[in-house]
Amino acid sequence: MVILQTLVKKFGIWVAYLAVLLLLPQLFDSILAISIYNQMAIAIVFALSYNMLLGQGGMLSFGHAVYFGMGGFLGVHTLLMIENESVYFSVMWVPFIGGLFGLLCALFIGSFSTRKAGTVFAMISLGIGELIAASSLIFVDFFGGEAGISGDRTFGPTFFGVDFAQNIQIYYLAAIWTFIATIFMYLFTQTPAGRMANAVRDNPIRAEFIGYSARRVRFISFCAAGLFAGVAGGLFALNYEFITEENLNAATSGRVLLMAYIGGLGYFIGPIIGAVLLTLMNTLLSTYTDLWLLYLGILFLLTVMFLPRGFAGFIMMHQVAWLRGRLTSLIKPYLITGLPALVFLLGVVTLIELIHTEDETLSIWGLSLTPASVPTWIVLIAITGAAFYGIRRSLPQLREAWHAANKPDGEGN
Amino acid sequence: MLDVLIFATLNGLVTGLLLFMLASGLTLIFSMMGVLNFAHASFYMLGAYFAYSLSLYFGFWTGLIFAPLIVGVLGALVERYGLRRVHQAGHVAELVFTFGLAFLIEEAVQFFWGRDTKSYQSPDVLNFALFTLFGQEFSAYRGFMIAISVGIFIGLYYVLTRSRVGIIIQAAITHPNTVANLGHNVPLIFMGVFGVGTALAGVAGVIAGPVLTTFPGMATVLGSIVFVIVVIGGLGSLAGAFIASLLIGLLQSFAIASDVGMEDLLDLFGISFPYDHALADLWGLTLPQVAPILPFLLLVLVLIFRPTGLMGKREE
Amino acid sequence: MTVPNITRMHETNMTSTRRFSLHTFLLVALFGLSGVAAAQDPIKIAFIDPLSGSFASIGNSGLKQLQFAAEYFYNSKGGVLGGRKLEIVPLDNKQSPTDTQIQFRRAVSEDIRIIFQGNSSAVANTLNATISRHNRRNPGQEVLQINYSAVDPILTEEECSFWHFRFDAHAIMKLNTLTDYIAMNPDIKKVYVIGQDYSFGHVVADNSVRLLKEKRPDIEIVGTEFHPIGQVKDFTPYVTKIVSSGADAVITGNYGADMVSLAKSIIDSGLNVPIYTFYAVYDGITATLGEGGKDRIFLVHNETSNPIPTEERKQFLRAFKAENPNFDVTQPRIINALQMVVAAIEKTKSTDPYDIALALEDMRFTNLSGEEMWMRGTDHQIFQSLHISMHTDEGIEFDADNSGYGLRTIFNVPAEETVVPTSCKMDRPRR
Amino acid sequence: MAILSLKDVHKSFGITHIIRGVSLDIEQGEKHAIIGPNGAGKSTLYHLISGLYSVTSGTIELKGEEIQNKPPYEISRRGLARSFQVTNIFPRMSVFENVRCALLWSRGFRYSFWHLLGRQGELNDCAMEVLSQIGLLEKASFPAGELAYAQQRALELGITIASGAEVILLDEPVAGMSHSEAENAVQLIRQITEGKTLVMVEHDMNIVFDVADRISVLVYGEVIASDKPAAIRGNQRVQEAYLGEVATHA
Repeated sequence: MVILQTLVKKFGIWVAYLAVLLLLPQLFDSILAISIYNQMAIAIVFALSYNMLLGQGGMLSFGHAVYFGMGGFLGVHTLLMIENESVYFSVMWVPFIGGLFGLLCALFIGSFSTRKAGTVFAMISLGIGELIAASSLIFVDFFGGEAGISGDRTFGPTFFGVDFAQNIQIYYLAAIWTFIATIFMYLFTQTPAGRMANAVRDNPIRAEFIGYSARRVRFISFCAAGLFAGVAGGLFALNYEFITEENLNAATSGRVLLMAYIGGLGYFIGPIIGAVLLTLMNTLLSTYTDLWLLYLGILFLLTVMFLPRGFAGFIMMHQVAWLRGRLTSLIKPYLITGLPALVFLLGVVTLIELIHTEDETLSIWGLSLTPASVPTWIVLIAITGAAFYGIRRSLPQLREAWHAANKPDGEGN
Repeated sequence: MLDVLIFATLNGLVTGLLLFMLASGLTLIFSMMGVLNFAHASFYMLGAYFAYSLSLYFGFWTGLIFAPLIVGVLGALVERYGLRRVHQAGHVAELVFTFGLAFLIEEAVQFFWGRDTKSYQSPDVLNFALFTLFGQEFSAYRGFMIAISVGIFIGLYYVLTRSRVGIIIQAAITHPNTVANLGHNVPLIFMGVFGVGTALAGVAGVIAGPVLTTFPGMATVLGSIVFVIVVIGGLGSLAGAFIASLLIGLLQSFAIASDVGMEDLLDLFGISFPYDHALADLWGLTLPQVAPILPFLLLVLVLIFRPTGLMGKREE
Repeated sequence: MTVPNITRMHETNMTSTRRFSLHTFLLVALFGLSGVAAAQDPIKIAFIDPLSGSFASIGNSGLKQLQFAAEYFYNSKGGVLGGRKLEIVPLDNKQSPTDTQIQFRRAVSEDIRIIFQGNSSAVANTLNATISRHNRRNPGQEVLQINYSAVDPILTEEECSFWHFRFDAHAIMKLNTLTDYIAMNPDIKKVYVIGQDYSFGHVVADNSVRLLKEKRPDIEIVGTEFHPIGQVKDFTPYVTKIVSSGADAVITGNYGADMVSLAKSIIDSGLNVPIYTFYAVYDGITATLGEGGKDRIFLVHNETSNPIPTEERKQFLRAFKAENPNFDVTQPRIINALQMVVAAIEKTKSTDPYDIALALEDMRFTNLSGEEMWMRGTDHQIFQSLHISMHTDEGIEFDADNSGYGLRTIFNVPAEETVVPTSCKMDRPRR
Repeated sequence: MAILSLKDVHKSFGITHIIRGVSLDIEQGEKHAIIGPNGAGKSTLYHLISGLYSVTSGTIELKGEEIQNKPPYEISRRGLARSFQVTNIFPRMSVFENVRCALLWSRGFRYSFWHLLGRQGELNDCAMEVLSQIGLLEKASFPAGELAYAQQRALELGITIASGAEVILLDEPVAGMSHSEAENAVQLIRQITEGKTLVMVEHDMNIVFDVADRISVLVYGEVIASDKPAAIRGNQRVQEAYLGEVATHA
């Protein structure tokens, strides 16, 4: 019995994770749903690998897409090699190949870029990123110019009759790879190298006085991050069967930064949240409105300003209150502030869309508005303003309740 | 050949000085607050767009004066309500914040002004050839650009060396920590410097808009280059920024002007490669082809071999 | 339960297609059901092009034209196949190959079988490859690619596919016309070629050099230059080279900001030579070039612009302008493509891509300008007369960007003379 | 022989000469205190010994091997640990992790990414032991950054001694503590440096004379005296150079 409990404690979360990954297609199985799952799987691995740099190791990189892209390019080249039978193994190993290549690049670039963290590292990563992206357009043989290179994943030996022609098959493969990658990235945080990465992030000087070279520690996390970014790239190659310059340029590097940051740096689950969130925004929100990038930008800035630890951090914030059994006391104040906040949000979005639309009627939240009519504007602005006032009024109470909930009982600081 | 040399120099000068107008603001901001402002080029873009809108109604010159002011105020507001908030979270958070800001501003510009290129024209007063050399005109407007940039540089130099605020800023550049103990209203100075820095970027945008075309991508084209300059010049060193700006400007225009390529280089060593070679692309490279990415190569090399930059004192 | 829902939403008008496609998406995602085709269901056409991000202006104006044409020719006149409306489903690909494939999968799960796409040959190539794979792996679910402006010759040469139809003349055809026109001008002795450093840029450079050698051996190519896409801040250094090369004509395949900046720098430097190009018009470019570019920028394109040959096309243009004051009909080929596809549907009384494809092959169709177009069966390349037009403000009835400036056609090449051989070996699906 | 010995060590920043030829021998197991007025160069001396600064000239030997100008991590691996004047811990990690990281190298884990720390029972027990020594057992899972000042100082000590180094440099271990806190701190220091070589910089003379069995006086970068506490008390030069002023303080 006790053993069972400990087992559940130890592995329950992982079993649940695997179950979710494998059961998603049972939930929604449309072609679109599957393609979204595939994106999520790739994004999760990529974002987690980025978190190894910034979250665990304190290295802000503006060029992480390089290792993702490199892994992807070699992945597609592997597909081509399998196709013209210069190598013979199942395509299910492509992510592994991609990972190795990502690691290789990281070994080379990390050897000089990890000397310092902070601004210097960030700038080097930026420069390297630009260089690789630029040369990818110049060296057509390997990168295929702006059209990129494309292959076909249905060649090579089948895996128990599975030829990976259908995206659903790829998804199950991706799910397994994602699961494995996640486990290994988690285990890495539990090793001396992983822990010292945190130590170096917190206080490089002190780390040197307990026997560790900060540079070596950074180098190791950097390589690990490159490896898993490469795995993600390999998954990309399998899913899309092509890859282009855009997958290793600054935009992709920026996107993964957004994912990791919005999700929550430093918390292992954070990047997973971020990856899922941004994938959904990219596929769903862009259907709602062509302003989705604007909203993404706003969301990101707000996160940086008000939730420096991201969504995961926001959840973890409540740990203390929960441990002290006072979480329930927060529900009411949250509602009091939350409702006007929601109204305010909807109001602002409506206004933005109203300004933006070119049609004579704007259909939003099931109601249709006419940009031409002045009353519409007045009402909207009034509502939004009122909501804002409501927030301002109720915020102090929330703060109070928060302190009350987190105040340590008895002595302490 | 001579004509090419002369014009390459002139072009390099124009670009270099323009870049310096951005780099100087960026350096000031960094020196004071230790923030590398990723969104700096975005303020440059805002400058161009505001000037465009103003020029539609009040003409170019009004834009030249007011657009930078608007941008400066915006910058100050960003510092006051955005950066200051993120400050305690550390430099990485600040860098990420400005990164997000750049992202947001680009989207905002597309939201308010639309995505197509704007026909922002230089004033008719300056639509004549300053001088013609070897059949190529050097437009008065470019001369005007040089004049403005130099003017700004002198003004900046004067303020920094003569005025009281300038002295404080100087102190901040060399001893960032001491300023706080000087008993000046440091937050206010920060806000001011950020405002002025962004306003400088605004000026650059106003005068660059008509020649370099005003479109939503203009920030990204310039953005990382300015970064490169500040880092190469040495974080927090105005002189360094100045040298680096001219260096990059000239480097690029000369690289483009030149016609040498990998082959010529290899010929020097008497090496030659078949064109069906796997690396044929590499042997085929020409300097003009790679000119725009040379700065990044320079950046990486400098950071590896001299992380403090050409004239920088401190690394972080 | 959800079925009445669907039918109700089918009545929604064009303006809310975004919302519509979202609802369908939710249905599809949540219940994995794709609308079961009933007699009165609309015929859905996906428009996959950049609708957000920096290339969005071109995508959006293309969308406006397609939507308007669908309304103007069919929906307002009771639809096709006896009452089925055309419905344009806009899918934003941000001009990224990756997002293109994502949107392609969405189109498939919304059971859309016809895809319009035009911007960027890179996107067109990946979409072409994706569709070929998809159609091979999912017989019965085939999808048709209607390429209305990606001009990379490869799409109708080595990479040609039974499921891909191009309604624009490809780069080499256009260059043929362009060089014909240059060759006619005895004053041109030295030509300078500059382009973006990617496949289209290189195609333009290589072929213009080759063709000029054939047509005017006396013309000297005084320089061929490549620069990275969207990386160049200031083109003046390049112009300096052009000047010192003594060129008296410039050929470039640049588009977007690179085109504007290049033209501006040339104008500023007082270098008074003609610029022969492809994409120096509309979406703010015409307005930006304005007076400076007058009578010196020459474009090659299909469909004559001012003077407009037929009254019906004038009516169409006026009607479009009336409804979209801020847009122009920048790509008549979109309308041609739509009309020919519908013609094929009506002819075969079927919306099955395979039937449509067969009907399109070797179809001859008279367009709004009253000229006959021919879709060659062997490589699915359209052939129609090509034209050279000049950027000017004289004799402009239909201007661009409401700037008073526009294109005046000054040179025509009849369709039969534009025909070029193809190396396409198409493998045709058997049914 | 001396476990730690400095021979004519000089350090100057530009033109300013901070350490002007310090020679010092510290025997195995001795409790050595370095005192001196502010700006005498005590901290600089520590930075030189522990490898944060490089010496301008002279040699520093640890257990007979020269260690001057070696990076801090090499010196630390050779068995010399130090604490800092300003608290210097890993704020975002738990108290337990702080100590465990300090243990890693000496336990031979090096840069391993194949050991799972959760499985290293003996390592974790050891970390817990250290925690109980410094009295932070019940705070084990607390983020180090949120401890009270005195507790952070204690953790600082814990990190310093965890590696089991024979030579321990403490830089003003009780600075900024209340009297009672200082009392406990001293007790703690006594007990955890049992049988080890301790070098200590401290301003509180009571503590110095209480703990140290040998004292060196550093004035303007030079050691003007190095002797038993009693002798130091009697020393004339020290009197005028230093203790006089301190006496007024005390």
